[in-house]
Amino acid sequence: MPRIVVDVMPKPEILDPQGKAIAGALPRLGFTGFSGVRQGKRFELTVDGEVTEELLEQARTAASTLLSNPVIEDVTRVEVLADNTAEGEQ
Amino acid sequence: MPRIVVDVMPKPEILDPQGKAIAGALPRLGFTGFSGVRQGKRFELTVDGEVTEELLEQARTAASTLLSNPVIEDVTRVEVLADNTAEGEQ
Amino acid sequence: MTINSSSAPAEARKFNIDTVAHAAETPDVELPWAALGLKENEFDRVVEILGRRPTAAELAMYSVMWSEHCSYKSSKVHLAQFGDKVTDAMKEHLLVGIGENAGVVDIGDGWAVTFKVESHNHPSFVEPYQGAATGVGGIVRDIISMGARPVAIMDPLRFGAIDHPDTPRLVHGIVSGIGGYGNSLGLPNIGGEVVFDSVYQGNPLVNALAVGVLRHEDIRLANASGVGNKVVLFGARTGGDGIGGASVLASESFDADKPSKRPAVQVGDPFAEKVLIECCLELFKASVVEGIQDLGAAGISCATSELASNGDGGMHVELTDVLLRDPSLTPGEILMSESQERMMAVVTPANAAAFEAIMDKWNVEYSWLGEVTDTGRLIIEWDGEKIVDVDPRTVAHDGPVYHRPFHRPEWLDALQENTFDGDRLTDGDSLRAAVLELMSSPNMCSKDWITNQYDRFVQGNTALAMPDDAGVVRVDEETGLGVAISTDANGRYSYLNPYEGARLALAEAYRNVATTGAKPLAVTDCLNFGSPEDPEVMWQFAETVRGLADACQELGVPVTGGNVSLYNQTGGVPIHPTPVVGVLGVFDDVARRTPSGWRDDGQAIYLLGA
Amino acid sequence: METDAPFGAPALDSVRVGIVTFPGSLDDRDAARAIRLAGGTAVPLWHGDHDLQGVDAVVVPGGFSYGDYLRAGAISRFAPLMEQITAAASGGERALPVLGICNGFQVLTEAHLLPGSMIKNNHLHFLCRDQRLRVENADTAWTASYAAGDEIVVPLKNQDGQFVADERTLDELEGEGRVVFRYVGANPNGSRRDIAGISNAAGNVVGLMPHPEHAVEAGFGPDSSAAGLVGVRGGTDGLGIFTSVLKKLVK
Ligand SMILES: Nc1ncnc2c1ncn2[C@@H]1O[C@H](COP(=O)(O)OP(=O)(O)O)[C@@H](O)[C@H]1O
Repeated sequence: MPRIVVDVMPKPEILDPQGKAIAGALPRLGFTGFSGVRQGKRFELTVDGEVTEELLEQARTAASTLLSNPVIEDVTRVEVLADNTAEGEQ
Repeated sequence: MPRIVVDVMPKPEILDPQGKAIAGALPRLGFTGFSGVRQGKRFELTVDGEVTEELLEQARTAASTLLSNPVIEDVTRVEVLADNTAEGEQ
Repeated sequence: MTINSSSAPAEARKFNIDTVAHAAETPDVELPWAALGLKENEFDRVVEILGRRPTAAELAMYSVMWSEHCSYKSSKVHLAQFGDKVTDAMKEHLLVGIGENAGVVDIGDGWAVTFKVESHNHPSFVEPYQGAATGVGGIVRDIISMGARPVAIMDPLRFGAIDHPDTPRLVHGIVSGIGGYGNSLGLPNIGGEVVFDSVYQGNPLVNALAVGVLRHEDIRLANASGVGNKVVLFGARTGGDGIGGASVLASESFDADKPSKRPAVQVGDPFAEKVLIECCLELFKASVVEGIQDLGAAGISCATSELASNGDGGMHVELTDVLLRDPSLTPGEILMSESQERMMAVVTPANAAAFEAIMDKWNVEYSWLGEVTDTGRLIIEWDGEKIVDVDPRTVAHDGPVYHRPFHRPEWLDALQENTFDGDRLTDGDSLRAAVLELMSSPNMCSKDWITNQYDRFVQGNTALAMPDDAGVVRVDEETGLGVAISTDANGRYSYLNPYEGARLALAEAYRNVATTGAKPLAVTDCLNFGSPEDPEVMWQFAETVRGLADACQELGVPVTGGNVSLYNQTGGVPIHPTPVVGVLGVFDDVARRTPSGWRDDGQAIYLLGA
Repeated sequence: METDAPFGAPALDSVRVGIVTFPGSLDDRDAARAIRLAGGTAVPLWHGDHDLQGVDAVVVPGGFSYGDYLRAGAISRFAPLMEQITAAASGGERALPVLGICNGFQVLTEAHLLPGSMIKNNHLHFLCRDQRLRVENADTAWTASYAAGDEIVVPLKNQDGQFVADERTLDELEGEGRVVFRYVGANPNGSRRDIAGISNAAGNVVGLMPHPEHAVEAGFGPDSSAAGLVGVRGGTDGLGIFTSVLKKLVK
């Protein structure tokens, strides 16, 4: 079944305590190549039939009203995942 | 600066209480076109210089050891975001 | 939301079903009984009981219900002492004794309390956060199913060495799991224990105690009586949770789509459980359930067979009506699933509409599965075809009972003789060093780095919690009537002498309750041990039970319920015998409780006792 | 703190304060108890109803209204009753006094009755402890029993308690005196400018993360009080929040 993916990230100017904790832990574990980490959320909405433009619009509205809080977060992406496999699956 | 994105999703066979709570709320808010929701995490790792294959490998290892809990989660994606804009930004 | 049938597409649910008739016709089919944990003699016994080979679904039921965890097959013969050594005087305050989901104690004024401690050790080692969280969830459902409102939890914990590389994963995961679930349920955490000892390295102990309060008339028991009454499953949907390795049962589905993987770990949903609590309390208040049972280990297998055998003895269930989260589950897997946050109830047809209205108010999903019969059989059908036809008692109560051999370990004498023979500390410097060493021990230092992650205020009735030796909660706001509870255990004492260790654990918990000013009334216990197949461990177990039962008799407090956790060992090395003993006492007014510790300057200090 | 009305004056218990219950509310009965101990009448309100039952004020209590897995308060803000509350709270002169405690505060920010938001504590843990606060503004509907600068000790218990807002909003809150409570001593969660509670411009809507309703009854409160020594769990510094609104409404 097709899915719509919604990505939500903390606003750049808002401190992200989880991202910060991870950024602190990485070098201790020997991962030294990264200068910063942000942790956001990824939602996958399953669609029962076909993804219409109207449904995509619903997803956009849900993303900006329910799935994110504009005071602290940005919706960075609302997009259809065409097939059944996770995108970029390893 | 280039970023590497890591997506982590709850394993399909594992209960996802977060997704379930959202799936329950959507129809009450008038979003009726979705049959299921899964909530996962999205990490953005900032890279100071160039993204080398070695760094990408570091990111993959970090993804499967620190950023995800392999007992209940899958890493669904580790990929370079080339430019400075969020992918698919609206 | 009214859902009476599964939303799964019909075609995905067609399995090549192993029916009762098919089993009778094909006696020689190979069954994976060993992979499901049954011993050969146990499997033979099942065949003997049924007079034919079991169906795949029956095999699933017997294998989970006859497991050590559900059947107490190694411990039963010893635990009988808790009943045998009880006098009538000790039973004076007992409204419900051992054998039900939890014991119920009369505390006066028409009020009763129910409490019980249980283990979730192994799941917490595999996945610390979720293991500990679902441990809290499970014990709380036991309390709800007695008809009570849960009012507090406690968490006796044992970890390996504090400086072992795996310990942080376990400590942080387990503590946040207990906090994450308990805090979200609105249950104050009023005490517990934290002990670090390398003997628990591969086998941390996560015991969870819950206490609930109810009026006498609200007591509910897990039985299905009243022929024609309806059986309903409500709460979360059933998924593959906790089946894990037991997915060998997938072999019963020959032509279905390849089943998805079966998770061995369960993920808790505290919000679903909080809603379940409120919705059950509303059901009790409206008197619309006749019997109720929580679903824990062994899920629907346990709930149906226990409800049926504790009641009029018969039940008829249509399994395709179970609401599923994963439509690829086979009937056997549905019967074994340990999905959390589910309950099963028995409701009269006249109350069905009232039941549905309460479910709808709380937005809880439910499905009517069948009804109580007088056939003496538990019949389970799949799409109208009979896949289980058993006497429910043989599943729930007549499991195997083992008199496992035991003997006193030979090394014990040497251990007991190995007493401290160092220098006596006489001068200031050596005393100072000794005190500092003691103070810096993780077992002696303050535990508030853990307890500060738990809500102790919620519900507004906590009269004592950390750092006091017992937790105290008020039950009746008008009169101040309330209870005190303490849990204690000392694995090192029990290792040296399991009989005395058990007595000391009880004495300590009893003292901790008594010193708050409460009158001790009842006992619950969680017996954490190594493998019962090791005669030395079995001896430790036998001695522990004997010691605890004797000490209960001497102090005049009955054991009302508890839990046994065996196989806590890695390789050949078992944990120290760790009998966690919880004592509950009553106050007529919690305002009179006495906190531990010295509070004000100028008070006199007395040392009492031996 | 006097809770008995003087002879001839209308009694405090004529003031009806609604306590909202969401499916995952936890401190709703505690908030109701606090209203009763302060002398008022608590009225249970169900999130799914459309009727405020004519209450004179509303408390949105603590808990995990919808599990809060997404964001605390994110789903509950859409409850039918919240629409009523939002409308009544914005009603100018005769606006409904509304207090949000902990999760209730989070709900009020999600509903845009109060600015800013709460994110995870900077140490990422749930933290439960006695917390000292300074009452910065004693002119709101919920703080009039105190004097500005008074200190109180009430329990704090949460995981997502770090108050954040952009600098402009923070400056605005400070400038307009809308910082109502501030943490005293070590900041327990990283909240911007040590802010523990704020109000809307009119002062009828107040939200705070710590729990005054758990410091209203001697024997069941925090172990300390800003006023000095107390008995075991004897702190009752939070009671003034509830008497404030009752006294204001009875006048
Ligand atoms: N895991 C825990 N959960 C809740 N409370 C705990 C836990 N561990 C310890 N406590 C509480 O912390 C306090 C101090 O514990 P502890 O140091 O073991 O005390 P003591 O040595 O006096 O028994 C007690 O109130 C105890 O109930």
